[in-house]
Amino acid sequence: QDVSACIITKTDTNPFFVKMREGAEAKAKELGITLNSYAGKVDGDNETQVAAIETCIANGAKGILITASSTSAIVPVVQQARDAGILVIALDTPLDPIDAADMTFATDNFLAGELIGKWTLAKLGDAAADAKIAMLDLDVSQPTVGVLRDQGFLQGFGIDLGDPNRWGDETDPRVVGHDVTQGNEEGGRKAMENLLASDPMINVVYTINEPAAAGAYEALKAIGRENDVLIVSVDGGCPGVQNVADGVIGATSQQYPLLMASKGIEAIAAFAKDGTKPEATEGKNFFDTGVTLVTDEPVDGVESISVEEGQKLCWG
Amino acid sequence: MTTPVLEARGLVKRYGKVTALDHCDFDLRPGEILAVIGDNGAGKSTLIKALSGAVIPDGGEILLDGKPVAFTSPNDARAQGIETVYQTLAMSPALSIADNMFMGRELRMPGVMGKVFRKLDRKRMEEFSREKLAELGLMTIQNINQTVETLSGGQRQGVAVARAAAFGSRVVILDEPTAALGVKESRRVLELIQSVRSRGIPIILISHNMPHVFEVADRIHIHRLGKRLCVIDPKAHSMSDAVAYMTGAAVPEGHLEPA
Amino acid sequence: MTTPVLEARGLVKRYGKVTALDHCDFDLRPGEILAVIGDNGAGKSTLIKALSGAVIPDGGEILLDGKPVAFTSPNDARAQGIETVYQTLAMSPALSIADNMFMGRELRMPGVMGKVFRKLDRKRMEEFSREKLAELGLMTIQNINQTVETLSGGQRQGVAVARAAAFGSRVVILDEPTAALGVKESRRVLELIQSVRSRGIPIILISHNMPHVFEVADRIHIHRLGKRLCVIDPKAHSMSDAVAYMTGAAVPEGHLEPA
Amino acid sequence: MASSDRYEDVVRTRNAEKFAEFDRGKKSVWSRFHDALHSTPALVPLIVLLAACIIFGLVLGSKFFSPFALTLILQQVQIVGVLAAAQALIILTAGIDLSVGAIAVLCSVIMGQVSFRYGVPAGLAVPIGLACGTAIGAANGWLVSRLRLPPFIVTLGMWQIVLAVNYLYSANETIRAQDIETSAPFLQFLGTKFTLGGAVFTLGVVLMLLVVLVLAYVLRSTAWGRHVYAVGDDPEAAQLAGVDRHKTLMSVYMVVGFICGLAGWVMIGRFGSVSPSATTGVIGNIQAITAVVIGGISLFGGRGSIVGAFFGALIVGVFELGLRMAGADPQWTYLLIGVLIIAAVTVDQWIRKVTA
Amino acid sequence: MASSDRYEDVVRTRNAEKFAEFDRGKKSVWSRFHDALHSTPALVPLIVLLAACIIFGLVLGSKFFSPFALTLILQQVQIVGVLAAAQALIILTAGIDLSVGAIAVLCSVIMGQVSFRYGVPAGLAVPIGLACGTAIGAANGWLVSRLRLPPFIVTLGMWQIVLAVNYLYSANETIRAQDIETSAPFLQFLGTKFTLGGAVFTLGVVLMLLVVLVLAYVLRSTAWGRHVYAVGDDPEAAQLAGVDRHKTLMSVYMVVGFICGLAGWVMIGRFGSVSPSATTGVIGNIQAITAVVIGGISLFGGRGSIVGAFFGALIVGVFELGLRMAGADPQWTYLLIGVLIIAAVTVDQWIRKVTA
Ligand SMILES: Nc1ncnc2c1ncn2[C@@H]1O[C@H](COP(=O)(O)OP(=O)(O)OP(=O)(O)O)[C@@H](O)[C@H]1O
Ligand SMILES: Nc1ncnc2c1ncn2[C@@H]1O[C@H](COP(=O)(O)OP(=O)(O)OP(=O)(O)O)[C@@H](O)[C@H]1O
Ligand SMILES: O[C@@H]1[C@H](O)[C@H](O)CO[C@H]1O
Ligand SMILES: [Mg+2]
Ligand SMILES: [Mg+2]
Repeated sequence: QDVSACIITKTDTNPFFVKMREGAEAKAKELGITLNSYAGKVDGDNETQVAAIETCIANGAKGILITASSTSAIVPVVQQARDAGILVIALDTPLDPIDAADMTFATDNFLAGELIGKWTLAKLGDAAADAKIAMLDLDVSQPTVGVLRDQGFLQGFGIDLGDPNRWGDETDPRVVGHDVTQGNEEGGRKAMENLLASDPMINVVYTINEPAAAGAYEALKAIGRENDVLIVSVDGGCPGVQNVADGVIGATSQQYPLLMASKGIEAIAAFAKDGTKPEATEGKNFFDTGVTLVTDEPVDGVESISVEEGQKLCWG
Repeated sequence: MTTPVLEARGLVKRYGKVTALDHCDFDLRPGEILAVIGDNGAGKSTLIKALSGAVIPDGGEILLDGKPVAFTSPNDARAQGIETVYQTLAMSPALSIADNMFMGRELRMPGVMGKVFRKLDRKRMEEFSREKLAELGLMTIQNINQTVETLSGGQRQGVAVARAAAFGSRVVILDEPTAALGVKESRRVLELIQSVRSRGIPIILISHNMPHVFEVADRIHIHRLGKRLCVIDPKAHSMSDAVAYMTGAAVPEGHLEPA
Repeated sequence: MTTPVLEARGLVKRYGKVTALDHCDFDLRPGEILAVIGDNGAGKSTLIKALSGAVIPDGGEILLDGKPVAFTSPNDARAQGIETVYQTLAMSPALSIADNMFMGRELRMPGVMGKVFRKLDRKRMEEFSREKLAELGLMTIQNINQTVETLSGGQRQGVAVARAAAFGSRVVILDEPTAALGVKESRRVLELIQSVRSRGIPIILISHNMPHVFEVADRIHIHRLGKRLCVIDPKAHSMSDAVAYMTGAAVPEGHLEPA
Repeated sequence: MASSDRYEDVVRTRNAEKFAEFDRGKKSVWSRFHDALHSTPALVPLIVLLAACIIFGLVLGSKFFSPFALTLILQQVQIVGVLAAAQALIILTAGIDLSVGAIAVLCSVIMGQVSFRYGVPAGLAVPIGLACGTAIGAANGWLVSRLRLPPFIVTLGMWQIVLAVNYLYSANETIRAQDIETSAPFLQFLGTKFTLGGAVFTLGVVLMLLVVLVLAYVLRSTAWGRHVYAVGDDPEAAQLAGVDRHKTLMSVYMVVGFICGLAGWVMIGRFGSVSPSATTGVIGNIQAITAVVIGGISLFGGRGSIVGAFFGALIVGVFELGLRMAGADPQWTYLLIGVLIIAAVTVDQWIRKVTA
Repeated sequence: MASSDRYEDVVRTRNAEKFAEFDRGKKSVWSRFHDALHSTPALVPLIVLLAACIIFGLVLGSKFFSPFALTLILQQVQIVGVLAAAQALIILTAGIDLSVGAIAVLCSVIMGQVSFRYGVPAGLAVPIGLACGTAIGAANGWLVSRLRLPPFIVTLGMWQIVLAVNYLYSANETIRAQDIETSAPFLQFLGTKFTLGGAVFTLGVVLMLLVVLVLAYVLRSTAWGRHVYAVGDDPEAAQLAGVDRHKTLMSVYMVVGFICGLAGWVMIGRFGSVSPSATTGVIGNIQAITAVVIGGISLFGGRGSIVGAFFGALIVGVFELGLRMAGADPQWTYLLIGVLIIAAVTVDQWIRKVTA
């Protein structure tokens, strides 16, 4: 019989989600599932995601894949869907509480940040003690992914976090400042310029994702400092990995959205067939799709793969 | 001499480089019809705007029944019973005739509907409006719920005049009330002015129509270059004199009244 | 009989429930001053709006020099040399007097500045405007760069009349051009009308001022309830007759002209 | 000819004049329809709304006309519907309010934090939230009316201020639905469901309808309503005619702040939780303005009806749900909604024109 | 007294009348300042701008007045500056354009994709992008002028349409700066740097200044400019006075589309890359409107100068950079900018009032 499913992403303007959706569509086609896709209007848009889940219920979907914009605010409507007999799988971002969804296929975003933090620390060596760090975050509303990566990076670098649920309350003088980028080149450039204006000697730049990193690079290039500043990022999209190869980015934490999506669709197919639900990774309460550091300058104590390997695994 | 109802001393109003009122004096006596005449741009409208609170003068003082007043808005003047028809008419184009007639003093339904729910009594307001317009001979208004923006120039002016005449209790000020009106409608306005006076209410009438001014006015205030040039008695002067004074073709001999 | 310059047959214009023009006819002969009189709301303004392209009639036809025309905008009529002063004056309040005078037919600088850079010749436009206003006796305008919104009611009307008289080449239409004007300024407008006629240009004059109408008009079109009631010769009829006809107090005997 | 002709005497005697009455004879259906459109401008968006429903019904079949789907529309528009009512009031005064969405979110955060951080009972937290909304509205009103600043700029600044205060005050923390349910259920009061003929309604939907109906009554049938229109139509004229511009504007902005507070309460009912990053704070203003303008209220003030704004919100809601149910891809949905917004207003203009 | 009095004869003879001239005597500095403010309304936002610079200079010291910081402001406002010039034109006609940012982003995407997907030389790709911008502007103009739809709604719909087309057409793919540099460097032409007295400028900044100056000239000194003001002031009156409303509006919207295309080109110069998800697509409209309104142009049309809009953009730029340099964190910066927007307009109103 007809099996239909939904995929709901935070936005569909970020290539990350576009690829995730494409992965899900390909898998759905292969398994003969009708897939409807929905997305929030902006990052953090909980309202549209609620409306999307309601629509999926009305349409009689069998399963829902969701990257939640608001991990706890979405919970009541997810419950409503599960009550209606729908399998709900969280992708990329765990819900709060994590068992509000039937299963989670995700990157550990804190870990993603921690990897680049540790790498940067090792790379700088003694210079780490008087590093000047710029933190280029996502948005003033501090969505969870942004906070997790930011705080993961600082933890990896050995900086005291203060409240780990928000950025901006650190007291370590090595953090020059935070600014927001909306996760694109435009925001990346402006945020970098702003932080350079308050301290031109910045030498480490953490970025929420690779487009923001590319923007930051342009700002540094404009003042001729592109070669003596270390930029690190998260995502592992193909343009981003190419930027690691070109020396724009020092290292990036790669995630695997296509894997999340195809696993999710498979789980829905299985559930539609005989009601089986997917299992979590051993020892964790979610299915970890993994995160890997990509760099051509590996350091001791941090596992990483080369750019060449990264390009084989990249999405987009 | 009785105290004037409304009096102004040394009013000044400047607009950038233009001096619209230049130490202007003014007196309105109880129960009289005072005409104000003068060239275009002489400052007549500015004068009555100052008297009715629509413009705050830069200098000088205004006295009502001999007591200094300082109006900061037309509402202040209205609260004192001074009702004005401005040259620009002051209508809300998108609202109906009745809405405009009763703007700011709407009638509410009797009983609970009016007291608790503050519901307007449209029927009474419409009837009243229709009656007042009929008095002015504005029969051509086909629909009392027409919005004011759909009225002809003259019809619009008729509504404004009817409003002021119906509600003025202490002073009624009319700035060129018949400018856009037809022969019949102008006539009716003159009758209306006289009937308002017969209720004991003094009237300030600005007009460029000399025959009308000389027909109804008790005294004529001649305005020139932002100030009162003189006040004349229409029975003692001809229209030619008045026109000559106001255009500067002649100078009034002596001072007819303290100007 | 010569062909009329401007002619209308059976014009109809409805606004919702209101019929503003009800199969109205109209003729303007070469070189004449034709007055149009009628009660407020009779449909005079609507008639001239239809003739000048500002309103598209629901029915009937308009002929210019005997040839049917269909104006879809005032610009079409203007292109044919028909210049109109609307009752609402049609000014841009935030622009200066000179800008308004030349709206739509601005003068450009001579030479490269004008041809390539299309630069306006402000000096020439200002001088021309000042001159035209002085002709009307509007000396009280202190600053030719004043915006129109800061002018007094009469000054504003003066600017509109000066504009039409200066640029009309085939027909000049004036809708109550002296309504807000003073005695002197009105007089000047009448002189101006006569001087326009002496250039051979026919004029349509809407006015409620009977003495003025009878003084300058060659023929008088009496409008009543949305149509032409009759056309009278001011030399053969008294003002009382005209007023009686237009208000419905009397009925014109026979048909004076095919109406 | 002579000026001595006492022509005015003709009109001194009053003739029996009759009112030119419009004919009350038989009317065609078309002209009745005409008249109805003239006296009730909100009919136009209603027609567009019905047409949209019919088209989606034809395309999607019974799925769209199920009680579930139809109540879903009401559920989904309840926040925008309330905000649109508030926005309509402001737009009638020729203003615009960019801060409505942000005020709603901040009020919901205040209601939540006051209960949870300071332990105030929910029955008191809600009025405190509403009072804060009213106060912010008063600030907007004072800047617009007393300092005569353009409403666009005042509310643009207020939008940013309110949103930042919202993030700072809440420390970006969401209060979870489960926690509210156990310790302060009254905050979720407007989420209470009841069934009526197979369809499920919530008190939030009822509140939205109430807000719209009360405002419609007040605007039509009270002096205050007439003053709102007059101030929006021509503020100078209104003031000359004796309307207290300041009082009218202040009251409008305060009522709007209060209604935004209600919208915040509705949000808690709908989402269960209190989230400072709710998108309503960011795009609620544009959504509300869209609804208002589709509903036929002029951005230049003084013209239109609040019921139209409500239909405007429903039109957008129907389009969004219909397209989503039809499975359109999100970007195609945005594109089509863009097209439909323009189309809806084109139809509206066209109906007004042919019936003018 | 008698109506037979031939009183009009008095004015038949013309007396020598003198113009009431305003006195040309010595003027105080204050009254000269007065006159200057009256004849040049853009002076008011300029004063606010200078005041802001001085305050930040005092607080931040030489850091703020360094060539680096000052050129940074120009760099950062170049996109908003160009969009604000476009927006100002529309707002002068009493319209509003919500699609400016989206058009700019789409044009940059078209320039990029046309070069990279179809291999068209960059020298041709740029004009193609500009032509697309002009065409979208023409569509807006036609809907506004011919169908007489409200500009807000037309451009709201167009905003969504253009943004969706932008994502669909680009498949959300970014073209990297490095790739453009190697295969189509002309796309980055406006990013070309040159130094002038220690400060670094780009051709993009020069283009922004040119756009503003050309528009300022055209609006002030050509017939078209006067028509734009007249149409915005009172469209009915303008039409009655002989202005071709349709032609004026169409040309305005097309010029605006073209300028948005230029803004798209400026974006490539500034960011190096071509990215469909640039924030300008989403908030460029509000940023441009903010600049215009801070610059003293009335949202009701017909009043204000384009140079003011440019100063408005600079005011926001100075505030943003100054606050960041002073070390305010992003959320506080966001809040303070809200406060400063209101404050800037309050000062503006106050100067206008005391000099009225
Ligand atoms: N708001 C304003 N700004 C600048 N100047 C103004 C303003 N209002 C009036 N003026 C000027 O003040 C002078 C007097 O204007 P006012 O309207 O009082 O004249 P008036 O005597 O009523 O003329 P009219 O008979 O034409 O109505 C005029 O020169 C006019 O240009
Ligand atoms: N836009 C409109 N909408 C509805 N009705 C209108 C409109 N314009 C005019 N009317 C109506 O048409 C009729 C004729 O109006 P018109 O302006 O032509 O009269 P008029 O003869 O010029 O009067 P006046 O001497 O007062 O200027 C009036 O009853 C008026 O209410
Ligand atoms: O994980 C995704 C992507 O990394 C994106 O770059 C930002 O949003 C996050 O949710
Ligand atoms: Mg006057
Ligand atoms: Mg008329």
